[in-house]
Formats: sequence, C-alpha cells, structure tokens
Amino acid sequence: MKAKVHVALKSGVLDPQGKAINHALHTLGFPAVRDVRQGKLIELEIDEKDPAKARAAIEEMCRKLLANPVMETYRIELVE
Amino acid sequence: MKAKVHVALKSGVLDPQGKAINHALHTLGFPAVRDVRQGKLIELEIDEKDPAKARAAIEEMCRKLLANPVMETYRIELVE
Amino acid sequence: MSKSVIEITPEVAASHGLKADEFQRVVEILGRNPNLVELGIFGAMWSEHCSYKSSKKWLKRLPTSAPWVICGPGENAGVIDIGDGQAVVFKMESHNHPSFIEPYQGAATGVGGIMRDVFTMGARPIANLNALRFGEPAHPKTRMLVAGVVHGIGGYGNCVGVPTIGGETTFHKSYNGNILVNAMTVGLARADRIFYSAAAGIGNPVVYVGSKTGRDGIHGAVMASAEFDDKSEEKRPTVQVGDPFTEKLLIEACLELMESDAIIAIQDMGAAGLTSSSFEMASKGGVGIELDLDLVPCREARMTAYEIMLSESQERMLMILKPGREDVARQVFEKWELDFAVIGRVTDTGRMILKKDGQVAADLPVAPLAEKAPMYDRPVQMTPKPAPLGDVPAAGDIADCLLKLLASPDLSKKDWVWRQYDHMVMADTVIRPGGDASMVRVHGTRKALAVTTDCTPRYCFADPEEGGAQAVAETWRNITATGAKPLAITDCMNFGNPERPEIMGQFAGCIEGMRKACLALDYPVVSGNVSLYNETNGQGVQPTPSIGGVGLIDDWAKAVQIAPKADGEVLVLIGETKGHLGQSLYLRELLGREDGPPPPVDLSAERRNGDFVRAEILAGRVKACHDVSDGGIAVAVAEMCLAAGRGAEAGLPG
Amino acid sequence: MDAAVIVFPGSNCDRDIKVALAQSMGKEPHMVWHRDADFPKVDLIVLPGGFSYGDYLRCGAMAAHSPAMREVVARAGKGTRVLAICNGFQIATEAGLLPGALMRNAHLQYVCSDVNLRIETNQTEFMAKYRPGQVVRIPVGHADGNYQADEATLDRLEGEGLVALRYCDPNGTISSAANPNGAARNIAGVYNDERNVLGLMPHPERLSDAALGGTDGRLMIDSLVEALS
Repeated sequence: MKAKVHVALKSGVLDPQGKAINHALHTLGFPAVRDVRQGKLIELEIDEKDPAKARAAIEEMCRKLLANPVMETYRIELVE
Repeated sequence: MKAKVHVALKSGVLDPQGKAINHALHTLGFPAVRDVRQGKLIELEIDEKDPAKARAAIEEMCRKLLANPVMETYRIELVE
Repeated sequence: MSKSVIEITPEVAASHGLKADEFQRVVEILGRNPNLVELGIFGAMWSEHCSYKSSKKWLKRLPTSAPWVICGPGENAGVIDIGDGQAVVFKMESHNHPSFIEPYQGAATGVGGIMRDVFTMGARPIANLNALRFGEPAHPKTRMLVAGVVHGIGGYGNCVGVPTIGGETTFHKSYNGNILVNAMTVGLARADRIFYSAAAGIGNPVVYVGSKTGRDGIHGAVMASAEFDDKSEEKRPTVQVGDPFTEKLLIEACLELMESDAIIAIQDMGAAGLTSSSFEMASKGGVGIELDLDLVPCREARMTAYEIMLSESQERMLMILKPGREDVARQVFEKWELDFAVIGRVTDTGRMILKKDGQVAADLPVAPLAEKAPMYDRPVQMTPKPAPLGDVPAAGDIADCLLKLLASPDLSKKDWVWRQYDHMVMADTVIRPGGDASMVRVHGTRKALAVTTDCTPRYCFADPEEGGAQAVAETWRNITATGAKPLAITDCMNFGNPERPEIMGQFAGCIEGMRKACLALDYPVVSGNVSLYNETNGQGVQPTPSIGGVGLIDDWAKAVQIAPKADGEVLVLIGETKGHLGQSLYLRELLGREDGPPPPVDLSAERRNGDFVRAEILAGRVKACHDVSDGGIAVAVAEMCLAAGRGAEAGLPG
Repeated sequence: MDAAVIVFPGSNCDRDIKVALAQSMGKEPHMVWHRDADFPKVDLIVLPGGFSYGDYLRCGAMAAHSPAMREVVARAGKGTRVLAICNGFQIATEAGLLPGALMRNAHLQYVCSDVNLRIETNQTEFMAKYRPGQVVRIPVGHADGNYQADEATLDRLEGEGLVALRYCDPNGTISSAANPNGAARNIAGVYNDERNVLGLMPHPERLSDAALGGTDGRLMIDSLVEALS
C-alpha cells in the first residue's frame, strides 16, 4: 500500500523558506501571491494490506520520527 | 484561492534523504516500509478567482522557480 | 542478450563519441564488431576525458619530478613527502559541463569526486579549494549559476566535514555559455601507507563498496567531451546527484579498512564509473578481470549491463582484496551502513569478461584498450604575439579609479562566497580564506600546509606562454607570501575544441610556459586533469590552465598573513615596477579594452625575490606580506588595509 | 574528571572537541559510537557538531533515536552534565533534552564566521570563568541555527535565567544586525531547567587555541573541567 505523509509547520511558527519563496515570487512578477508555506511530502510504500493497520503504523512513524511535535503537524493519506 | 504544489524528484533520480529516512525507519522497528521519497509541498494563497487563470499563473511559478526542471516534477492542486 | 541486438553502425558509434577511424580501430582490436556494451566501454575509455587523446603528447612536456615527489601524474592523485613519515596527496579536477546544466549537483558531485581521488590513495582529506569562472554578472544565467554552484560546494563540503579554505571566483563574457568549476582536494597520509590502483593476485576478489548503482550520469564521460550547443539543455537527465552523508561514511570506512592490510588495490568510480575503474585497475596490473554484473548492488530494477557499466552513480569505490579478507572488510562497511559486494575475480587472461543474467555481456582485451587508445598530434596554430599597447590615456582621478577597480567583479571581496563554506571544521585552519594562500596545520604537529589556486585567463588568451608561466609563478608567490616553501602543483587545463588549431596552439603555449616556470622554480606537476570542448556555438572560453599549489612551513607560528598588525609599520615593495598595463584590469574595467601583451614573467627575479622574502618572513622580520597581482600596487595596499581595518600612506619615489 | 563524546554517523567535529577537552582535562575523553548504550560512567557528555545523518529530514531528528542518546537522556535526568554543540544542540532539542527547535537560517544560507556573544549568566559550571555580560568572540558554522520556541517558553527561559548567551555586537548590544541566523531574541544557547544541560550553536572548540585566532572558547571548557574535577 502507498501512503503520503504531509508534514507542515504549525500555523504561527516562523517559516524562513516560505517567506523567501514568497519574496522571490513577487520579484519574479507574481504580486498576487501571499502566505507561502513550505512543508514536506513524504511518500512511502508499506507492506500492509489492512488500511487501518497501515495508518496506525504510519501514525507511529510520524510521532517517533517524521514530524517534530514542537513545531509540526502531520496528515496521512493512504493511496488505493 | 488556495493552492498546493507538490514538487517531487523525478523517478530514477537518487533521493539521499529518502534513503536515510527509509533506513532510520527500519532501525526504529518498521521493517515493512520501502521506497521512501521526500518531496516538498508548497501551500500558497493567490488573489485570483478564475481557477484556469490561477492554475496558469502557478504553472509559470513552477517553471520559473518552484521546481528544478532537471530533477523535479510538480503537480498543482487548487483548493476552493 | 535479452533485448533485441542493436545493429552497431558508425552512427551508433558516433553517438558514443567514436569517430569513424576510431570505430575502425575498435573492430581491428576485436576482430569483429563490438556489441552495444563493448561499444559503450570503448566510447567511455577513449573519450577525451578519460584518454587525454588530444593532450597527452603535450602533457609529457611538464616536469614531474623532485626529491620530495613520491608519486607523479598517472595515479588517482599526486603524492609528495613532507618529512617525519608523512605525505600530502592532492589533485584538481573539473566538473564544468554538469555544473552548467545543474549547478548545485554539478558542483557538489565535482567536490565529491575529487575527494574520492584523494582518499582512495589512503589520505584523509584536510582541505578543499575551488576555482570558479562565471560569465558576465549581467548575463541572465550568471546569478542563478553562481548561487547554485556556491550552494552545491557548501552543501557537499560542509556536510562531509572537510574545510573549504581557498580558491578564486572571476567573471568574463567568454564563460557566459560554459562556466568552469574546478575542485581541488588536499589530503594527509602516511608516506609508507599509500594505496595504488594496480590490480594484482590471480583469483583475488574484486569488491564493490559504497552507494547502490542507478541510471544517473550515463554518457557522463562522453558528455564531458561533447561541445555545448543550445540544444544541450535536453541532455538534462544525465546529471548525477551527490550524497555527502554517504561520502562521509565512505571516507571513514575506507580509512578504517586501510589501517589493516586487507587492500591490495583501490580506485574510486569516477567518470565512466565501473568501466574506467575496472579497466584502469586491470591494465595497470597487467591482469584480467571477470565481473558478474548480477552481483552489483542496484538501486533501480532491471538495469542492463550497458547501464551498470556506464552509470556514474556517486560515492562508490572498487577494491581488490587479499584472499580471505572479505569478511574483515565487510564488517567495516556494514558498521558504516554501506553496501559491500564481491562482484568478481582477478584473472590471468588479460581480458575483461562481464557476465549478466548468466551470459557473457562483454569480452574485451584489456591491454589494447589502454595501449591502442587513439593519440592525436593535432595541428597547432600558435597564438601570434600581441602588438605592444602604446600610450594609454589616464582613466580619470586615481582615487576614483581605485574605488572602481576594487568594486569590479574580479577584485570585489568574495566573503559572500566563502562565508557559506565551513572553513574551520577540523580546527586546524591557521590562515582563513581571503588572503594570498590559506593554511592548515598538519594535525598534531607544528607543521602547516599553504594552499592556493591561481590563473589569469586573460593573460593566457593574449599570450599563452606568458600566461601559463604566470599562473604557475603566482601560486609560487602566493605560497611564499605566507612564509611557506612551495613544493608542487596540480593543474586543471580548461580549453576549447582541440580540433581547432588555434585552440591547440593555446594549449601548447600554456604548457610551454608552465614547463619553464616549473623548471625555474623547482616546482613539479604531480597530478592534473584536462577538460576540453569548453565551447558554446563555436566560441571557446578563455584558455584557463588553473594551477593548484601546495607548500610547507615547519612552524605555523612563523607564518604571516596580508593584514598589517600595528600603526607605524613600514610598507616595503620588493621587485621592479615597469608600469605594465597590457591586459591589465585597469585597461579592461576602466577603459573597456582587452589588448596589449600580458606582463612578461621574469622567472629568475621571481625566484630571487621570493626566496629573499621567504627568508625575511622566517627570520621574523616581516609582520605582513601580500603579493602584487591583479590591479597592481594600489589594489594590493588597499587589500592589506581592508584586511586589517587600517589606513596606509604611500607615495611615488623622488 | 571523565568525559565522553558521542560519535554519530556524520558527526564532523568529534575530533575537534576531543582535542579541546584533552587540552583542559590532561587526558582523552571516551569516544562513544552512537550504537553503544553502555559507555563508561562520566561526569560530562558532549554531543559534538557535524551533520549527523546528513542533516536529512530535520537536523538531529534521526540521531536523537540512537541507542546512546536514550542513555544520554537517562543520565542527564540524573544530573550528568551534557554540553550539546551545534548539531549536538539540534539533537538535544529533538531528543527532548532542551526546549524549542533550530530552524533554517532566516537568509537560508550556511554561515561560517566569528560572532560576538554576550554571556547572560556565569552562575553555572559551564560559564564560571566568564563575567556576566562579558562579550566573547566564538565561531559559528551552521545552516539551521535559527532558535525558535513559542512566546511562553521564550519568556520562561528569559525569566528563569536559562538563556546562556545571545548574539551581540562588539560592545554587547543585542541587535538584529548582530544576529547571524534570525534566532528569536538573539538566543545562541539555552540551559535545561536543572542547568546541567547546555545547548549552543557556536563552536567553543574552534577558538580555544591561539593558532586558530583566539581562546575565548577555551574558558567554557576550562570552566566545566575545573567544576567537575
């Protein structure tokens, strides 16, 4: 089973990369853009047919490693 | 209008981060995980009501800045 | 062969960089047509990049010996003796074409590749330098290329933990379509523990270590010798991706295994990956090698023999081990979490036999491939001596001129560049970037190494012979300015298309100038690299023989830098000033002219003045020292003051 | 006194801190491979600078899960001193030893240069040899030194004197111009509540030898060695 984990900075947490991209887009001539935020999208394959078990395992991976609870949130999306 | 841009390494291109995360997950007790790939998810707001125009503008942002054509592909998702 | 057998025609051969006569020579050697895998191997091994076919004739004229040279050109890097049982291993190499296509990864893999050339010989890398040439700042691509290359060098070098302490960055329109990224690494080894690449011992295991093999960089070796045209943007998918974390593990694992006696021969997989490493090890050892490609750790599924042999995936090494030592070695590489696979044996057949899916994918004689590689004595049209400059109108008020010069791209301070490089890791950096030469201590001793890279391409364009001599002499002078004794150099010869006689004339001229300077200064060449076809739409880059110099000082505390230390110190100018303006930055930056001859190099005066200044420094009578080069005396004094945050008063004699 | 330096895959400054410690201790610290949880009992543990696991995913994220780190957290809980330098500071925040997080530098570039730092308090074993408010010059070398935490945590750190040092200009003024990475309130280093763990981005081991241009960093190491001997 394929899965996608979107790890994003909690709102309110400083996002240096997002800010820099926002600025660069303005200089490139896209004034209509704002609130750019950059997060991570981790794609993986897991040998687990049962979606509930797969989600539980990925949940634990996020808590242990993939997301830093101090400043990040995560959202899991199972594919198929 | 909100939009999400998923920027990922082209398949076949080495992903050192994905490789290291995959390895770390195995050591943390998740042997069932494979093919971990890390990409970017850029969220932004664009002052444009017409979805077609918004998509076209974001398309151009990807070509000019958000994605490196040599190594990356991108997918745009508009969010109402 | 599982897939349909591709008919090998001259066109297919040409797509592998083999001209019609070269393809004919392949057929003669084999006594039959080569298959696609064999053709790919010939194409890579006989490319300009791997065979030096257009330059070997001239490279032979460079002096390569001195009492302190342990190993000159021909191995992975040069080796010099610095006493007390220690040796310094160093080399410079180019990654110009990949860096134009993908600046970050091109520069990063350039740094990774040159470091492997050094630690494959048993040396721990202790310093990195980079000589960079970009197009005009106003050119639309330059800003992006500079940012990408600098981030790539820092991204890779900082992560591996080797200080990036020197180099140079200059700009000229001739590099608009073809930037130069020359990376140099200096390493420290035990003089009695140098590892070479000659395979030996019939039956000994051939071992693959490092990252898995993917499809990156296929045609890398051939591309490096392919001229750029505007369509080159489509050659995009061939750029390689570097993994500095794996490189750091590879350095530690290799150096740990090198403490034991398990290794007979070792070589990194550079351009043309498994092909060049296996062939060079076999031909240097006069033996055959048999490989089973099914055993090669692969990252992608269903890779063909062709792809495995020509892949330029990074961070991989090939080793020949003593029999029975496989497990000792495997444990070291597994500790460092790296791939380790025995993929073949040394044989006495003198042939390279590759097996894939149980069938013979390639069967080639080793010796002829090396010995019968084409060698060209290309027609040469020497660069005519430039006409004398004649009178030059004053470009305005001297103070105003000085400010403009100091703000020009080549002379402006490059802190923005080297602040992004970790130049302090390993805690041995005694002279930081920004001076004449940088200096790192030989860890645990009072000794230190002064290192620098130099070249003035505009001189080489106007008069290759003077330019070649000046490039060598300037490294000698920059090292001397710290108090160190210059010992040897490496070089990176960046030139245009050798099939044009005027380009071969530039190459031959620079070699002659380098030869004279090396002989006059007892300053041999111990390693180097040649990068040709640096040309876009028929327009060549300025001839750029980058020189990397290494020198030694017995006590780092005696070394001096360019910054004066206290008010009241006296400025003394050594050497004769002839007011030479030909090919000067004054002429180019202030008057927009690039004519006249470059300043003539007086090698005996160079040596005499240098030896005098060095003696004075070592006697403790000198507080600061700076060589006078680009921009002349006014710029030199200004640079000293800027470095110290002080002023200076200087006037004309009489 | 006895010390241990934890070596992770990708640590680069382990040897540098070993040399600096040996200079002050008169003997070598133990170099502990990250997989060994049962290393000798020591007075001081150092988490060195470098790029553990290549700084992939997040700086220090993977190293924080090493067997040795579980032991370091346990011993820190029982009072063993921990000095966490640069990558070590990142690992310490990921392992929950210290509050907050180290984000990408505001200008997104790696920065390697000397910086001026103001010693906020010398009432700890780490800083005994400095004067409070003293300005010292120590190098930094990082791409992710932008210390951030929620406002409440920042206020608590300042209120309880847990801020160890801040980026400042040569005469001690805390200014944004003197901030090399955008760190909140110019914070360069913080203590845990019990003040036995210090995490800081500057590298004291890079300026604790006159050959390298200064010895301001040495006082920190000497303070620790003296206090723990």
